[in-house]
Amino acid sequence: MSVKIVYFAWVRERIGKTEETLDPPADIVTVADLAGWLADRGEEYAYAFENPQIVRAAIDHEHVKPDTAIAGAREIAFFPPMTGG
Amino acid sequence: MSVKIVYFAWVRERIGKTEETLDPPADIVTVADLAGWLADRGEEYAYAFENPQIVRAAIDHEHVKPDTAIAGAREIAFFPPMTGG
Amino acid sequence: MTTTDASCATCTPVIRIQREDFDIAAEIAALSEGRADIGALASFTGLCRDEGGRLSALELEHYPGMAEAELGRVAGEAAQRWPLTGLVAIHRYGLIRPGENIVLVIAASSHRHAAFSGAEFMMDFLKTRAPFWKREHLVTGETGGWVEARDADDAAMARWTA
Amino acid sequence: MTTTDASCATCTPVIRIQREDFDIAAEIAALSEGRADIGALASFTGLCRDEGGRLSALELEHYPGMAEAELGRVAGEAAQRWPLTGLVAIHRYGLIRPGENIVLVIAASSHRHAAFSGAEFMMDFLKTRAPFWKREHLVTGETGGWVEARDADDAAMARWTA
Repeated sequence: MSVKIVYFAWVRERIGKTEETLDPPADIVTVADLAGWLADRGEEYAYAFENPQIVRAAIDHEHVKPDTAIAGAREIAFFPPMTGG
Repeated sequence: MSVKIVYFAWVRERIGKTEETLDPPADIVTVADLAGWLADRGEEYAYAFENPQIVRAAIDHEHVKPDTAIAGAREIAFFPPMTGG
Repeated sequence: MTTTDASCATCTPVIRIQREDFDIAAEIAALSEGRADIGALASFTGLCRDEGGRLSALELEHYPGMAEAELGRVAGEAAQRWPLTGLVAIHRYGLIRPGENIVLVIAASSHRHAAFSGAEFMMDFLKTRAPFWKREHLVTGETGGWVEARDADDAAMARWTA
Repeated sequence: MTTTDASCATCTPVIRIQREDFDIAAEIAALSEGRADIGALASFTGLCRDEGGRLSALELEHYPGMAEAELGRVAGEAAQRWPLTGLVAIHRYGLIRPGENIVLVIAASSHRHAAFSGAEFMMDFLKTRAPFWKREHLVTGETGGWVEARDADDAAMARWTA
């Protein structure tokens, strides 16, 4: 399954990309699985996900929890806790 | 003791005056005494003070309670509960 | 007319009682001009409603002198409760048509909770303590009755002292 | 960009994410133009502080698309909780200097408590849910760190569900 992944703020800076399209293996079922799989892709990813519980995720513009299934997602986002307002 | 008395809203309308200067007798000590003394001055005053507990008072631009002494007051006001804002 | 209150260390409350309309943008600009310490501005505007088409206007009577003094005291209390860096209270009097402004309160602070609380406190106290009275003018051309004080307003004020 | 929400029976929330500044008076005018059913308008403006002279600017990054969607959802929740007759949320992005506006929320209702609560609820939820991130630019010319999320903001949001 090919999916667009987007990064924001220091997650984006650490990974060094704003977005990429990846094809995670079939055993990557949840958002947490995906974060773990990404963390293994290299130093920059490991740095971005060094505290995986602090990184937030959204699927198709909606906040999701780590145990949410990624099946059917068009766009998955990873970002730090929000500091707008 | 001569004192200026001012009226607002329906208290003013019922009495038919915006202000007057009166000289209440020495046994009129509190705001409540003054309201009672005014109520005896005629029909229009009796009407204004028919529910004395609903009429509010101020001395020299500060809210006061019925048992407040009027000695030394320059201006005493009577008015209905406020409805601004 | 401007009243200052010594208890407000970092702000000078602006208190005005006026017949003319006010301009919220101008008041905010005056409050924040050249300052970089205000992170939060909460404002409240009270407007005249037509009450389902029944009213042609509200007539606002006030007690000159006491109205300014009372708003100044309420502003002083707000400034003692929260770390406000600016406070504005403007109340109109005279004939006010549906859709027109009646009252404006602005509270500034470095953080939003203080700004919101300061503005809401000002409104709750102003409603029950500031010497203003509303009379209804009806679309039929008659002058209606004086608006009665609402128990809900006393309750709103009481919660600040609970 | 304007998002409408079906749950808001009497108002169409105005949601905008923009680089340009906003004009609070114009937004209030657009909301209340030709209407006589709005008795209360509460607004909140969040501004950039210089943090005691340390900051030259805040840089606001956002997630295009999701920012609008999330603000629309928060507005829909506010409109379900209180009888709001108008709701505006505008959030800027890009480089914002001390003293400049960052965010504007306006909530209208026939009564003041709903207006205040609607505006404060919007701000509390927006702070913790809208996908915006602030980075500090220092007066020394350096780019400082990303602003960390405050526990106080989570607590502010949590009280609405307590």
